[in-house]
Amino acid sequence: MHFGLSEEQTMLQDMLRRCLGERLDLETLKRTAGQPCDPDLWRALVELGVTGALIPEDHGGSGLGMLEAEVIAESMGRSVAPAPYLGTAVLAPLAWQLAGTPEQRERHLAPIASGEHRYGVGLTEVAGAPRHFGKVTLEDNRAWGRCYFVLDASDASHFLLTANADTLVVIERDAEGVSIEMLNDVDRTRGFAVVGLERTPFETVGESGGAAQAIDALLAAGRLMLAADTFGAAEAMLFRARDYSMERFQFDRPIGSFQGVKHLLADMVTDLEPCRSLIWYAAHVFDEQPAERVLHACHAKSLASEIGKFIARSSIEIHGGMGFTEELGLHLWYKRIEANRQLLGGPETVRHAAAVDQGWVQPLTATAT
Amino acid sequence: MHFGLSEEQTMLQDMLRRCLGERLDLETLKRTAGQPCDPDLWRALVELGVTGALIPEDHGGSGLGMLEAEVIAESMGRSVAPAPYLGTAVLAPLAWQLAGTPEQRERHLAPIASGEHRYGVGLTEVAGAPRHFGKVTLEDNRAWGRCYFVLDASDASHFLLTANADTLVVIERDAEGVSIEMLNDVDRTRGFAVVGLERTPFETVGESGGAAQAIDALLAAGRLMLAADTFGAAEAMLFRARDYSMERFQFDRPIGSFQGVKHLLADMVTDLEPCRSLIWYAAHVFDEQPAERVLHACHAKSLASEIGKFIARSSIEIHGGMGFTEELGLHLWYKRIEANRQLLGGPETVRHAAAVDQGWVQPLTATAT
Amino acid sequence: MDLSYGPEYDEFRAEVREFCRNHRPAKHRSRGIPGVTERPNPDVLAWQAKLIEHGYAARTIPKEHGGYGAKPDIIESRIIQEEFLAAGLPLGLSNQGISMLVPTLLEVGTAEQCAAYIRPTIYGEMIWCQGYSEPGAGSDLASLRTRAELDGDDWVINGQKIWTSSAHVADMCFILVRTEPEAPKHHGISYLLMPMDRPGIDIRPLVTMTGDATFNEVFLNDVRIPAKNIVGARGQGWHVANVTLKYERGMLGSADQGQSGIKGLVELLQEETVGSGRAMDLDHYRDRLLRLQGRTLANKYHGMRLLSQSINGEQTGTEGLITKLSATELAYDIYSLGVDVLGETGTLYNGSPYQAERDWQKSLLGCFTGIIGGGSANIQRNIIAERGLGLPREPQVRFDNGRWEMMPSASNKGGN
Amino acid sequence: MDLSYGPEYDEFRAEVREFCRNHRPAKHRSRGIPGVTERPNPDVLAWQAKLIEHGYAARTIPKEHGGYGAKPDIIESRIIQEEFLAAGLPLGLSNQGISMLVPTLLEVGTAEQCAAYIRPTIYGEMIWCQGYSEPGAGSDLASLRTRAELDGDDWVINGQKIWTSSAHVADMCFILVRTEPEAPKHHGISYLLMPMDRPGIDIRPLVTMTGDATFNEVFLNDVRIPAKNIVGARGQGWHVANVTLKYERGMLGSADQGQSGIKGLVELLQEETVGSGRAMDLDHYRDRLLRLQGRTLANKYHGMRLLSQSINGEQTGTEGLITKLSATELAYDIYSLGVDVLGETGTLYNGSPYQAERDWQKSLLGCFTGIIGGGSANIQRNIIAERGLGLPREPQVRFDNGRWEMMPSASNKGGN
Repeated sequence: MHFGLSEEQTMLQDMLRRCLGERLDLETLKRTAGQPCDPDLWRALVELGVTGALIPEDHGGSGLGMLEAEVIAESMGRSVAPAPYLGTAVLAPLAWQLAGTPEQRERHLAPIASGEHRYGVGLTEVAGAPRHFGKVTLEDNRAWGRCYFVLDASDASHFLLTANADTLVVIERDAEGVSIEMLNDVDRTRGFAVVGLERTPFETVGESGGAAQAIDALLAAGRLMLAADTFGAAEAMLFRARDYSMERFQFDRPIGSFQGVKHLLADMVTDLEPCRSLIWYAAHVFDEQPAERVLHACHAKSLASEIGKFIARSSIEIHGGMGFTEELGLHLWYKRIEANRQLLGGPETVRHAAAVDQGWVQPLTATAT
Repeated sequence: MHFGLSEEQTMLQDMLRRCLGERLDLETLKRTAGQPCDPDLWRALVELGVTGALIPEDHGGSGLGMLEAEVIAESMGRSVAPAPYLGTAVLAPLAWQLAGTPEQRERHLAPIASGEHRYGVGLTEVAGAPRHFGKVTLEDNRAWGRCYFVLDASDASHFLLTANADTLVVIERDAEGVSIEMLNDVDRTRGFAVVGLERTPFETVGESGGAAQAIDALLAAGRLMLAADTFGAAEAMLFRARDYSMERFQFDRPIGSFQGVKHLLADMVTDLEPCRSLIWYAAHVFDEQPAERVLHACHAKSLASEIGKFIARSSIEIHGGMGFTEELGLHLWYKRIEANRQLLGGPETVRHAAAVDQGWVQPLTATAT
Repeated sequence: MDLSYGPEYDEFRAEVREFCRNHRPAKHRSRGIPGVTERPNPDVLAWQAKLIEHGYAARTIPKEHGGYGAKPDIIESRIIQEEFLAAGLPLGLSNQGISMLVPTLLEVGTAEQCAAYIRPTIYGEMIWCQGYSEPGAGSDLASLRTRAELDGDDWVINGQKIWTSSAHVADMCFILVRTEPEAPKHHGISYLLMPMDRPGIDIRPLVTMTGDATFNEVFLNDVRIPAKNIVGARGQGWHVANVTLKYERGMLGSADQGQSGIKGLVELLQEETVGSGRAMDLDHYRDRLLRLQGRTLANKYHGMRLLSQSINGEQTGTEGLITKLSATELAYDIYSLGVDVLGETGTLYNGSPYQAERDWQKSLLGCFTGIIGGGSANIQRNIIAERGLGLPREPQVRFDNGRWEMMPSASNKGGN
Repeated sequence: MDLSYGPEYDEFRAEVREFCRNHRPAKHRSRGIPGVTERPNPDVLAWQAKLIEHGYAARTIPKEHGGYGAKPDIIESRIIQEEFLAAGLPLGLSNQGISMLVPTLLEVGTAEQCAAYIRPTIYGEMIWCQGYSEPGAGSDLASLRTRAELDGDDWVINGQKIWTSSAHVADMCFILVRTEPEAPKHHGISYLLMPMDRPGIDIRPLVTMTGDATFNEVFLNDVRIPAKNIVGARGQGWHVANVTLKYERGMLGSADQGQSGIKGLVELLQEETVGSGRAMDLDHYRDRLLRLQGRTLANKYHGMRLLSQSINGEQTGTEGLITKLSATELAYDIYSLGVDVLGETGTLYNGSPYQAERDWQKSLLGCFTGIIGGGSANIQRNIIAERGLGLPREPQVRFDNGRWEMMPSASNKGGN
């Protein structure tokens, strides 16, 4: 029995932490906030095999599993890395493998592994988000409509979108009738957009109407990766607060020697560690027990969002005034955690999805606006 | 402008605290838990005018208002007094005054003020309680059915019950077909019962079908009084924890000098004081702005229940192991707070009622079981 | 319980209402807060002068210093606020000079200082900033290190201040400096008045997580100011500062903020669609809203209780110490619900396309100023527990080189 | 990630399963916990003997002391648990003698002590109670005052113990007493073995808020026991006790409790009617249930992670310290929801008419034993912060007559 990361997975983690740590010092992060992904960083990640992790070896990847993807996502969050990891390296490869034809996999997976193709992904139609639902309709081999909150959109070469909740389509960025409106979100490390389509040619992933199960899996994968990203960011914030509480003296003693701060830090780590175990387990069953995917991804997202918010807020509070200046840069982690909380369904929404998955209640029926 | 208790109200408070404090030492409370009200205590309370507080002077009472009733309820909670205050001294007088005819008031109020009549009150049909709803039906001047969770039932001479949600009836304890089954509840200081009726003669309070508004007001009054009772009990528990934290030494210092305990006490009082203000205000508008009654009574009940639970639990925790022995008797306060939380609607139920009152949602329709 | 102000104030209220009907300031207003993030423009100055003339600003400042010279009366002040708010008229200027420096000068300043500074300050012509916090002196303000030495007729100031909110627009700074380095830390501090145009003052904006720069760092390098610019005696600065700190606590954490937050949430939950219904129809969102409404109402009535205590000259106990902690937590929870209800849209920010009308995310970020500013939550809890509940003070110990030592303080008393 | 125990354990599991199929204890069981609230009856003793014979109890206790003598193997122990639970069979006896005293004797006891006590203890014939806590020594256990003096060949014990859970059924007590009153507090304690039939022992039941008397107070008045009944050296009792405290932490706050609580809540929410629908259809109750389910799952997998660490001989860091805090809070929240969903029925108790099948209210009251027993939450937080996160230790100060003083301790170190 072994619960946790293997030696290889730990090596992958170390490698990524080193790579991201070297490239993403605070100054760089502050400078690049709000800009598209840095091409150098992306090249380095591609070289480390990040984009090929979930792609089989015969398509140019390394054939790893969801736990490795989790390790990568956690490292991304830990360094608040400005990179379109989720869309390109997780959701797109999964989509082609879960719903694509052999010919499509042959044609589309290798360019992802090599870093040539980058995917923005839009799942809002099925993610249960209030206010704006994307709706894409397909007619005469052309697509019309809008998709809101397309993730990792800023440098995408392709967009992977849901249509009618049971079909996945891929659209090239330069295709006819594509309009992209970038959104200004609180987390400036990744790019979200509203993608509009008008008479736009598309390619269906697999069969039209045949992707409902794949979409469920994509949503679960996305939620799980966001949980891991939040976890990594929260862990970083916890340990920054711990370190600061030992360095910062007030009243002639480190503030971490006051029980007020000490017990808060204890509560933070008491929340964090079981959450790590849950996320690992959720990644494990994603591959090994597909029937458990949705339940565990939803719970991982919910728990990580709740404790992430608590830890992010508490870390800033422990840092006192400096915590909410741009100087220390803590806000980058805080904002990433806040944004992850909302993406692909806030805590109440994913918990509702977990209840639906267990047959406790009916799904909320979504109506497009 | 004066927000708070008047001099007379403060005197009333002092008087009650003294009377209850003298009669209800810890030994007495422990000995009498689970027994009907002590007749000596009741006589003393009647002599202090507790039963006549809300009854007009020309019916033998002192014609006071809801803020005085609040002061009394708070004192009852503070001393976890085993007395049928709510049913006899608040709900029954209000019912006769809000819905009764002049002749009925003439006949029924004086015996309440004098302590001769004691009322058990059953409002579960309208209180939104799950699982068991009372249902009383009236036919040919006789009543049939059952009412669950009749408050202050153990020594009652009369029962005031709702029927069809729009009628109030009064039943004499010795009337034909009355059965009383005492319940064993966690708080043993007051008596709850299931009252069964079969072909039982009754007296309608006012007109049949004409008491819907009065019932709303009774429910609001009951909730407000339970909030006050919880508040008094919680305040007592907070100050016992404060005192204990200064006396109890561990590691050669009073435990109250550790921030862990100190900050918990600070959080307890930070919750408690605004709750006091809310309860006072709710009592004030009950008489002065009837349109605001329901909203404020519901919020008072909800907030007092939530902070009461937090304070009760924290006080026991601060007392360490002794906190959960019978020796210190803290459990009597804890259990009273727990029971009040559930009576006449738990926190979620009363908050829902507040939302209905503001027109935000529809009421849950109750079905009898 | 009597929630009216009494008939004796009816006339005064009528008078204020009359003023509000007949007067209106010039429309030219900007987005900044005059006297805090920008200098008041001529329209603001004219409105301020008119308010002082009628006694609706600087009401209790003596006439000799340019004020209206009325007796302090909390109810009158409250009525002015209520009527101006109801009429949608801006109240008089509110900045640290007016709310903190002026009361301090009136209490402990010299006649000369009062004469020189009060009038221009209340008229909005002289803007002040507060030089208290330092990078190493936050919660433990008395450990400040910026020092001033007398050199002939001048104080020479060296050091660094932080969180100086209006430094970039200010004419003057009331500043705490260490003048007696040998004295115990609370006894070596003096309170000086420093013109901001002196050489050696370097102001750098401090950007917060909202992206705004309302705060500054102020670097002081051999800044010379006249020796007479001291308020109170040498080494008495801590006591002088406490006169103003008292006023600052009243400014933060107003219970009213919650009311508009709840109103906003009610609208949001009624308008937002989740699935096929309104967010208001989902019990979990609505139940959170109702919990927040309950706390907001409690804080509102608690504010009335405190007002009543002030009016009636009653001593405020524990109940007065808790408002800041209570209000800042509440604001954080209110804005968090707003963001949650919006789902992904809740991440949008700063006028993004598709954003909700109200910037809930930015309001949430803004909460940290309240949570941390004016004393961290843990400092508040200490005050509540020690002053309010009478618990023992913290031991005065020092952690040095991995070992604990007793502070060489003469009075390591734990009582109050 | 490999959640299987590996094929090498298949045979062992088959063997245990086979045993479970073929054996069943006599049905005569009572409501108490054998060896804790009552003495084991003959059926329990017979079952225990059978389990030891097959190696399913006292598995790793050496053969010479009556055990089965197997090598410690966590997976084997786990498999035994799993199979017995699945088959609905009772596991071997679990009491403080078996879980705490026996490991201590094996580690630091004399050959004679091991020979005298281990065999009857594991067979359930000798019941032990733990004499640690005192009225004045709870969190600060080392401040205990019960003292023992050598008088000829006897220890003479005087003092009072509290929270002694099986004192009324016990044959023996492992007790901490102060034997060197002059030594620093951790160095003056000894660990003795006291027969409970000696004159001068007075046991009084301590009733808790649930109404049960599982605990006792034990008064000791000139109780004489043989001098040889000491484990470890004089003054080494604190270290000897820490051997057993280590085992106690593992006993409390099992992560599994939550699983059955969640199952009960799911049934409750599906069965209870609120208004015209099920409680499960009300988002606020259901959302609370889901939050609790998430935490419960996290604790469950966290338990697997810790198990895996033990199996693989990995050092457990912070993650091992948090389980108690996490599990006790969770249990409290789970039972609170059960009570809330029941509304007024939630107040019913102890088999009242109309009560729900499960006694949620009593379970809730029972949580306090877990919350407070075995170290208060604040003590747990200190341990997590200091040992887990490396934060400085508390200063060793003393509050005396309203003043703080440094403890005359030689090592007031704050580091770890």
